[in-house]
Amino acid sequence: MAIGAGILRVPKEAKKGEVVRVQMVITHPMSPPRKDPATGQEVPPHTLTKLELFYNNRLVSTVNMGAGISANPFMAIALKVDESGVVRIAYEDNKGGKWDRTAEIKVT
Amino acid sequence: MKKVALTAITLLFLSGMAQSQQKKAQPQKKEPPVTQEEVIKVLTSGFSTDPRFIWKVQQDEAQKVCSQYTSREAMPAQAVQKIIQLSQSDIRYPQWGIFWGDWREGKKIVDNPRGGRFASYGFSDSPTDRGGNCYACHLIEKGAPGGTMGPNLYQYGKKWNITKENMNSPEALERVKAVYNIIYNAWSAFPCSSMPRFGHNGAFSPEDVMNIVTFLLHPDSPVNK
Amino acid sequence: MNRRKFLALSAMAVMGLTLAPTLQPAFGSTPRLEEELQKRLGVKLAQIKEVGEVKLTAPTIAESGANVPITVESDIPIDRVEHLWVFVDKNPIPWIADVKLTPMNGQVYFSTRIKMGETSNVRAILKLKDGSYVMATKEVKVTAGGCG
Amino acid sequence: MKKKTLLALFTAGAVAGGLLSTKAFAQVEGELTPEQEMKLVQEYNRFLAEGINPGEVWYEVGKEAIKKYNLDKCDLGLGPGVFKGAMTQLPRYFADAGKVMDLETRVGWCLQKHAGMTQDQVLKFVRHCWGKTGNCVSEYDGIIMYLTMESNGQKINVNLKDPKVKRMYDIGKQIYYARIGPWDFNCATCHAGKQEVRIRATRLWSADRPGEAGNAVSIFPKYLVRWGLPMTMHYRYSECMRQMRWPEFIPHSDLAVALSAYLYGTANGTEIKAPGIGR
Repeated sequence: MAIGAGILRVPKEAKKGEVVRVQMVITHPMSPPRKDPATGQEVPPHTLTKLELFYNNRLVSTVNMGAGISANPFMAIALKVDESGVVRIAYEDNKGGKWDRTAEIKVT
Repeated sequence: MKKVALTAITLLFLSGMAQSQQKKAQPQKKEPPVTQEEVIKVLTSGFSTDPRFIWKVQQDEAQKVCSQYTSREAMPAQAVQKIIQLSQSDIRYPQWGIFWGDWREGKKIVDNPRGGRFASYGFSDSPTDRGGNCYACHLIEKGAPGGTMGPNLYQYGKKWNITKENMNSPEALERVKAVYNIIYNAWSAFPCSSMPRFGHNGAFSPEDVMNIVTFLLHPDSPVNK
Repeated sequence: MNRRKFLALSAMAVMGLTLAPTLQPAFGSTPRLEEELQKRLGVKLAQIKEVGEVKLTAPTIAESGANVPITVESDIPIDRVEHLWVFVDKNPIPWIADVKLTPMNGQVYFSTRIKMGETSNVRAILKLKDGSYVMATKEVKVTAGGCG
Repeated sequence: MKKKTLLALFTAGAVAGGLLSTKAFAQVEGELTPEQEMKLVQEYNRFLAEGINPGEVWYEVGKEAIKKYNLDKCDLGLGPGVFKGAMTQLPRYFADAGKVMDLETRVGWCLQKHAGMTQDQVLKFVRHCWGKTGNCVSEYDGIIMYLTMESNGQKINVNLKDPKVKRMYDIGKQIYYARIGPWDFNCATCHAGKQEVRIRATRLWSADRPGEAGNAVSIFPKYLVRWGLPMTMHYRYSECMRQMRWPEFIPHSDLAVALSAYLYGTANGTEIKAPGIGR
């Protein structure tokens, strides 16, 4: 497993119009810029910068973040579900890493 | 450190507990009790043989006694006496005797959590780290986060009514000595206490201990503000 | 008794100040925070109203500053809300994250875990569609856990 | 009285929008007793436990690693590759190895047998992330996470009727109370006693308070937020021994098995809920 792997968790089923929670964990160091104590050299930051939440390919939310978020970030956002569909999160970091994950919700 | 545990060469022993613990969940058939050698074998099997550290497994006489009881309440009077005797006879004082030390130096040791820990994978203290990690177990200065395993030492000097005026009286110096004894060898006052025997084990010199006592009791120390 | 009197007084003082929030810089603000607010929101902290409709849940004491769980919720209908920010006053970089919200969210809700360098106020700020800002504040005391 | 004060403040805060809550809190805070603070730290831990535990990510890591290292041949006591519920009956006696083993020791044995690793290679594999505070991912941690999570929801049931297991339990208990090293510590220094105490801000569990040993061990591997990785039980032992100023601990040793026999034996009846999360 490498940086960027994670878990996207939504309820499998929801009622039409229900507001559900989209929960996620992404493995990432979220390290701030710092000095290496051993060498004294500047170590550049390595953090996720942006995460977009889509539902059926419509952009629901955009999260911007930096090193203030804890390592291996957890996030939860609300999503109103009017129809069955696919939740997708797409996220990227400051070193050019880009990932995405999907999960399905069935409206009953 | 050199003084540690050299009084005894044999490894630990903990005979008393073998009996007390076999009441629960016992198999029907009576097994021969666990022997000292077995415990030693298992214990040493789990430690690196690095000569820098393996000596730590050797127990001194007092440690052996304390290892037998799950609490001080469970100790027979004889064992309590034995520990007190062993511990009191061991206390050494600074060469100039019982005088106030420097609370600023004492504070440095009290505040410093580092000292004595080693693991080859990292997180090790350096041999020059000489902290007492006192806040792990005690609340000391007002507002500084600390533990509650040991008593709250905030305003410890005030508690004993030590003031600028009386601090060199025989009564005050008697108190200084009593606290010195506890820090040098806690078991001299509280047999088998959780508190390490810092002086006895060589973690602190007599001067270090006196500086810590001064930090706790001196009217000028932030502890008593 | 004394304390009760003090509490009554302080409660009154609190209300008095809230009624006239622009009289002085908001209590507990820091230059770093003001700088960040200016840069990202274009407002001063004193211009942001603290309201009960924004709810910020965070621990009163955190055993580790590396990971402080927070949750921002609001009863304000989602179609009146545009954006959400999280700030920690005393962090080297007070800005933690911000979220662009849309009606598809259904509800203002954002939960995450944040880093805190020291005891500080945490603030959740919402920008409403009418251009105004509202917020909730909670002080989190960062303490030290473990053996040391 | 204090509760009332807090309540009054919260009400005042709610009425006024809590703008000056900082000041109000400072006033109350100075008056919190250590016991109240300890409760508030527990509140922090409850908040942490909500949502997804990042440690769960290691489940997938382990699933892949088990294939990669041929561990589907590994017998944890219920037959080769039978992992569901296997954790509940460990430590147990293994005839093929001729000794009592706990989960991690058994996995080490299987890595030698089925993945062709030497003992040194296994130890290196185990310690891959030890001492690291960054974003370190270890396949071993994943394997232990996967194998433990496969028993989630089931109750620990160590067979103390087996004399060999019971013997390790007894030895483990003696070691638990053995005062060793230059700081005179034993496991019981921190984890025994009736009274609730804390080390710095951390509340300590006690083997003498019912259920607490179970609650403590049933959540391992435990995700540590300060290091950003899950800590296995043997890493926990090692760290405790480092803090106790003991000699350096070797994972998969009989010492580890004896401690596991004592702790998991004491935890019998507790439901496994891995991973836990904490500071």
